[in-house]
Amino acid sequence: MTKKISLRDFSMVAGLLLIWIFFSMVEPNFLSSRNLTMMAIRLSFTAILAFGMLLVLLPGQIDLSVGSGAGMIGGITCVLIINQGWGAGSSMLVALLIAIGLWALMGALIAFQRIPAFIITLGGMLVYRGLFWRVIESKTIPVQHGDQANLLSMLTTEYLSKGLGYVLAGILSILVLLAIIKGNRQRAKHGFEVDPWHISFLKFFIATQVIFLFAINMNQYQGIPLAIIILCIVGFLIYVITTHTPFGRYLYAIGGNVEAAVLSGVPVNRVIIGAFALLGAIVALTGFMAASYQGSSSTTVGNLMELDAIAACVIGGTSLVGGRGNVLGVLVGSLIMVTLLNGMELMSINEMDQMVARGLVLIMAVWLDVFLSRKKAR
Amino acid sequence: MTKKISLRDFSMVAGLLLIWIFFSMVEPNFLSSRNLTMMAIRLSFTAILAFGMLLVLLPGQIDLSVGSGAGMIGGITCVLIINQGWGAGSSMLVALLIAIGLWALMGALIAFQRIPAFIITLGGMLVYRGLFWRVIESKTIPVQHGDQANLLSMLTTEYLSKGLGYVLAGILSILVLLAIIKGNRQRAKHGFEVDPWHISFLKFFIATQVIFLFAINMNQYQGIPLAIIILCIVGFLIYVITTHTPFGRYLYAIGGNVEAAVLSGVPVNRVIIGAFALLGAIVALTGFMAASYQGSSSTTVGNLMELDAIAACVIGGTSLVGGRGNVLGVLVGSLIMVTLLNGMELMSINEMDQMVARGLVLIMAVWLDVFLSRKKAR
Amino acid sequence: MSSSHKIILQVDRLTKTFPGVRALNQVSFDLREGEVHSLCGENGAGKSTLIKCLSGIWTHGSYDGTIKIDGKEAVFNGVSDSEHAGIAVIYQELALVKEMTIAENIFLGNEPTVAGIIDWNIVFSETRKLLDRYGLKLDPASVVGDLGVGQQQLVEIVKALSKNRKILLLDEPTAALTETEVEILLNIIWDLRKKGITCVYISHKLDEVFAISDRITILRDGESVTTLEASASNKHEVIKHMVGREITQLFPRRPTTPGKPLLEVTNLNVYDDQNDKKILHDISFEVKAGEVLGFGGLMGAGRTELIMHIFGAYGRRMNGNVMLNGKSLDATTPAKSIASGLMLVSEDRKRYGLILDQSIGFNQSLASLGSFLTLGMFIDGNREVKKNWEFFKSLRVKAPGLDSVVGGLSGGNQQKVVIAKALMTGPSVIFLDEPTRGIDVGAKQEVYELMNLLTDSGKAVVLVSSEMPELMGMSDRMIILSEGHIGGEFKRGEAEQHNMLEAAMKFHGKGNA
Amino acid sequence: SLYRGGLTGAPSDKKAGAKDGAEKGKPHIGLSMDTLKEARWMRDRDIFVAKVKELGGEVEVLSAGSDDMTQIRNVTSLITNKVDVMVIVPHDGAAMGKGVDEAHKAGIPVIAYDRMITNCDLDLYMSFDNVKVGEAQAKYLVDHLATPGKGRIVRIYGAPTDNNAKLFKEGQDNVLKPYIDKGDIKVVHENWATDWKPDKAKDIMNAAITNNGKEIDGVLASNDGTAGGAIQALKESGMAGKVLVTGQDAELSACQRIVEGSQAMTIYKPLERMASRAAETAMAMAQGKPILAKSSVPNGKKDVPSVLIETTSVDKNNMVDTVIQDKFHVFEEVYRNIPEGERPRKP
Ligand SMILES: Nc1ncnc2c1ncn2[C@@H]1O[C@H](COP(=O)(O)OP(=O)(O)OP(=O)(O)O)[C@@H](O)[C@H]1O
Ligand SMILES: Nc1ncnc2c1ncn2[C@@H]1O[C@H](COP(=O)(O)OP(=O)(O)OP(=O)(O)O)[C@@H](O)[C@H]1O
Ligand SMILES: [Mg+2]
Ligand SMILES: [Mg+2]
Repeated sequence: MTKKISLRDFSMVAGLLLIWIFFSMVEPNFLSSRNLTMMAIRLSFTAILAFGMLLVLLPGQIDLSVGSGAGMIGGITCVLIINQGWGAGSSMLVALLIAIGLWALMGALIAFQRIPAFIITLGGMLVYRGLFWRVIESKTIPVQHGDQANLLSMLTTEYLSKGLGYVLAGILSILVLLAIIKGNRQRAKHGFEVDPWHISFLKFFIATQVIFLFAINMNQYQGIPLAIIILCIVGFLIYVITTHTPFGRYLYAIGGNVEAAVLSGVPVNRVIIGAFALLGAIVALTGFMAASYQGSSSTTVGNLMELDAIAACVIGGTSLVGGRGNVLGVLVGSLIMVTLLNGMELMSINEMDQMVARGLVLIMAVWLDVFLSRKKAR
Repeated sequence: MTKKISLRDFSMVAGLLLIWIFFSMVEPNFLSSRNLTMMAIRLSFTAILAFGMLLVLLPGQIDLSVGSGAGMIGGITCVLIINQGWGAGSSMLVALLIAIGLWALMGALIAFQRIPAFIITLGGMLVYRGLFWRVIESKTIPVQHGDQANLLSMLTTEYLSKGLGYVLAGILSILVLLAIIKGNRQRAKHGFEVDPWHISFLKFFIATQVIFLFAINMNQYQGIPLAIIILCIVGFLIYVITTHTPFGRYLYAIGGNVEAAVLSGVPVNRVIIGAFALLGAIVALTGFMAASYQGSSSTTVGNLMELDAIAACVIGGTSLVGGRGNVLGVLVGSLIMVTLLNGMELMSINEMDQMVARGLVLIMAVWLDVFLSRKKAR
Repeated sequence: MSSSHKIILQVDRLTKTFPGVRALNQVSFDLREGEVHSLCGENGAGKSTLIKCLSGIWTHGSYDGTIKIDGKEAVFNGVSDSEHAGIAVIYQELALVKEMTIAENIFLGNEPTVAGIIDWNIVFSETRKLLDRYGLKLDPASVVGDLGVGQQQLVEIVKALSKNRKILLLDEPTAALTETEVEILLNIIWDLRKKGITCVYISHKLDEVFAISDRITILRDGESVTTLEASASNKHEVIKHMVGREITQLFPRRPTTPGKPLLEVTNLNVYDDQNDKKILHDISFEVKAGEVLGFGGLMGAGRTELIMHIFGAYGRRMNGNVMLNGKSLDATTPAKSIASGLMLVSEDRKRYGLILDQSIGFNQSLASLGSFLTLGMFIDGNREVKKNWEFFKSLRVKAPGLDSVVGGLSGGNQQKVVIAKALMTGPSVIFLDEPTRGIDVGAKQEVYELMNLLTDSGKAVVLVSSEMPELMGMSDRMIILSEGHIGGEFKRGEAEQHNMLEAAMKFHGKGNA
Repeated sequence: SLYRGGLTGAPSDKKAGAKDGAEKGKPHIGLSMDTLKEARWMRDRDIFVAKVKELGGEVEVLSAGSDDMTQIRNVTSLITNKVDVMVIVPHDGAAMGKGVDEAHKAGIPVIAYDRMITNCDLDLYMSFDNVKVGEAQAKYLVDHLATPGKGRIVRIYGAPTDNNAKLFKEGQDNVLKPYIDKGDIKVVHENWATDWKPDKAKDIMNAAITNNGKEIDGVLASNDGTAGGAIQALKESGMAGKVLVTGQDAELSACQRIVEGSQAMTIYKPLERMASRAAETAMAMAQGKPILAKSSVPNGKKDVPSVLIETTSVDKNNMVDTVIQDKFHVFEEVYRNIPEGERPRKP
């Protein structure tokens, strides 16, 4: 009844630590709070998109269009703000609705018409890229007028004030405490074993430790980045959705055995459309953040992002045939990817070698995964 | 024993005809023998690569690395010829062996280590591209020294003399005749029904008709391109392999149900490695032809070729989960893709709209496929 | 007996056609409240199709005729509609998600939520209660894929029962169960019946049918032939209606005098690396030409593992020796075994036997393509088709032709295709693992007759079966496995069922160290 | 040198076979472009097409999506459609020689636009000099450092797969080398921006700042896109405006940054002038009129008659006199984020 940490999860984290140790040795600035902040911001939209990808990988689907889709959505937003003079909020809302609509449509084609997701989204990739370039007329459209920061541009450039950072860390710690106490009470009520108090305390202690260490470190530079808060919120939501709602369980059930899911009364079509619609919202968010990160929308935004997202999921233990994967794994996978890119950048490694390194790491990670999962019982 | 033409096959061909009629109406030069020759050359390496992709799609695998792989192999060949001063033949042989070795290696990782092909080949795509750019040092390396045509440069630029073209067409017709007669004899020997003679004659007549029409048309420009001869040979080989050898049967069996295949004595691992090794050879051939077509190897060779190959297979009715697909379908799929690109270019449709159109055609074609296969019994 | 004669479900002239097949033709039957009503019929008679119409898998409008529940016409547009109408189904194919826990599976599609959030505590505690209630000693948090087939089947039944429905449809629930598990199931059904729940029960095992049913409806070729009161009928009558002819002898074994030993196994010890345990301990036996050797035992005794290992498809050999036709056979792959004259028909034909999307011809010749080669590498299509036809006809496969897709055949006919594939490799020893599972009386007869033909022609058959009568009826000699050990060996006619059960229990609890 | 139409074939004969719908004698020009993925090229296209129309010809445009093989195919299509003159903006000048050969086989003269096509019998070359562009960028940077000729700089090159990026670098190297050798200028960080991606440029800049803190005096970015990415990183570290950043192309957003102060300069290429000049030349060739080319540039096979057009370094001080004067951008757009009172006088 207790979830054990598997050898596999452990080895991924170990791999991540090794990478960190390596880079901090060859690049003294790697562990500087500035670089950690930069990595945190980079991580935020990589991981968010990977979370979205998880939602469709779980039921055995895939989406190759997220990269060009994110580019297009960012482009639409920038065009509305700069060329049409709309407010940032309303522009983002409209773009968000467009994204949800498009992805729900793709989901519907996949669910009702049974067109393989690979094809729909490959087509989508081409279509969105074409539309994207038309929308921005191949220009570079900034996210804001001059220096007037707006909601869009703030997504990746804003930091919480140091005080607020600590307050937030405090609140989070208290929430953890409450959750542990409530969880134990509930379990006791239903007659399940309850953790002894020192285990509960240990859990609380470690969680608080991590939270405050992070806050302190970020505050040494400019504070906790807003982007990380967004990442935490999205991550938490996706975690709750995948593990604590029927919708989430259905994602796993469909990926594990569609027929069984149908026979159990799972509304397979609606779930798949829902997963794609949610992914659409996440694509929009990623598009906003990517534009904000670059400070503008230009034709290359979103290039190859789909591959990064899929790679992050797979490195994090998500199965491409569905039914296996979780938020934490994907987070670790994204972190490995981002660390690798950041570290190589600090070392000024050239593009070709970066590509080779990324390819090899992807293969090695999955090889390790396969090797370790084979060891344990199937 | 007679294979009926399915509604699906028919509708694909009908779709192709519609596209042809459309383009020949809006673009009078579309049916000029010059343009048909150009399309034939272009078709040759698109279809050859798609045939290779078919070999791995049938047993339920995929290969995302063929594009950058073809680029790399072409690059290696050009570097050997130009920078190392090797002969074209020996350079191509070495590059071919490298390709077969690399693809067999990927096949081995997929078969023995059970790493999903999607991941191995995604990694391969990055690794090969990185290596490619290193090999050619991001420069443009021509396929030949000055004007001295060599084996490599001739692949797509050479034409058969008109006389030779007709002789070949004649030989082919005789072969068709012999095949029909021999087939009927064999069938009669085993006591099966034999086609009445007027059906046999009709078959022969139509085949000859097509062969000579093609030869006459090509001869109006510069003759039958060598590239088309290569396509015919490769296509014929792949056709025989997939339909008339145990190896080919095993590809279908593995794609349909691996476990049943294993218990039926199918050497699954060896078959998968074999399929990848064959694909490797085809990738090399494609790499040669692409370099020859462009006249040089430069960093962009092979870009997105994997997607074109997969799209051609899928439009031609190949299933992405394996077990379904055939050479003729893939040929039609490639022809649709090539026609579309060529026609849109003649109409000077811009880059963005071309992308949108390609995406939509891909989706529509598969939609139609799915729709028609659903109509017939499942 | 609680059967009031109130009719709660009525099927009126139901007709369902698939392209080329009329699976149901004007079928009518009714269900009385609180009865156990069995459906019998040969493979392909339409039983599963009928269940699928009742459960909403085939939606309203995809068939003709009417279904009435409590007198009102039922319009099912999906599984959830039939669930709302009070129908729960246990399907022939397992409907469980293997990666999920028992608790998650039981509540799949039915999760208790508070404000949209699943209350896992309720899920797990309710599951524990359910498992306790039906006497299953399983942990709600164990992953379903780790359970044996029988346990999975029971989980599935508990899942259906968890929904508190008034009509329960069971499609061959016991096909994969051991005798003790069957016992548990029949008791559960008996209990439900007392509580007024109505059951529709499908099984090819007529003993069970008579043990449990109030009434029996017989389907043949998609038509409802008749409905009998169980108490006023007997097996022979049911069989006669099912096949349309008398079957005189259930197990027509024609023993022959055994010849020289074809397969000799000595001291086999096998280890399963994936599950990290030793599966087979010191197994030795031999099979002679013209002999049928039966393997019996409880589910999980290691029979399938034994033959799969010899065939080269399972486990790692620690020591031991296998001789085939006097030559040492150290098969590491099925391909090698087949080449040396050994063949296996597996117990799960859909999973291990057939390429469902391909044609009959494709499947039949798949294992023997090497014998149709010309020029050493090309398949001679004419020879292949000719040979395929021979076997297609001699096994009397019911299908339009060799080009028919195997996935559309009924279970019995699929089984024949698998057997045809095995025979086409020309084996001298053939392993049949549960060859009659899920196939009807008529088809069973044909399989038995085939075994006779094989032994007549000097081949050896190894038969693995969980059905005691079949094992005793068809084997010349029987070996009972118990937890991976040989628990006992019996000659034909020497053994009583209880001796064999004793042998099967011999190593219980001390086996897998 | 003098170029005479009909030198390599007989374009005037070909008119008879010109595309259907074209009146007899109406010159038919083919324009094969590298890509339309950048606004700059859309602009080139628009000016060119408008000018040819004005002169009574018609144009067929194809763009290759930055892919050499696609561009070869495009050239082939244009030949099929029987254009009289072909203008090519090669994605890769070394790879397009084959396209020129093919065109010549069909008797169509070829003008290389913006980038040289090497190792072939090219008819005319029209360009801004890319090496000169690199030189101008580096020279501006060196001259405007706090202590001119001395400082710590970051170099962001373009796409390593783009031949032009190498030419820009070559020009920059020509200027920087003596300073670097003397040790006056130190390159503290350098890398190539994949596919000219601004966000990649930002990552490079971020790494540079991480490793060197605020001790960076200048950023030699090869175009306005990468400059934008670098400035985004500088802005977030509070360094924008304090560090010199170069650029190229005079994109609208870059011009805005220049007048706002976060970017120092850009290279302005008078597209209007070059594109309409190219259109006029192509029309003249199609009609078999003689062409006068003042200079010539070797392409590995011959000295190609060339028309080279001057580029200008643009910064805050000459924005109005160049970019706005030429109507390349509109005054209001460029100064959009500058309060009315602080804007210079509108011309
Ligand atoms: N989805 C389907 N598509 C086409 N034909 C089908 C389909 N399902 C069933 N059939 C056909 O309908 C007939 C009845 O099949 P059904 O599965 O109902 O038989 P059954 O009585 O359950 O047999 P068994 O005892 O083997 O399970 C068979 O001929 C079968 O081939
Ligand atoms: N998928 C699962 N498999 C096994 N046990 C589970 C699963 N989901 C929840 N449980 C167990 O059910 C009980 C209640 O779950 P609940 O999610 O409320 O507790 P929790 O401690 O908050 O778990 P979580 O780690 O998901 O936050 C816990 O004992 C939990 O371990
Ligand atoms: Mg059935
Ligand atoms: Mg068994």
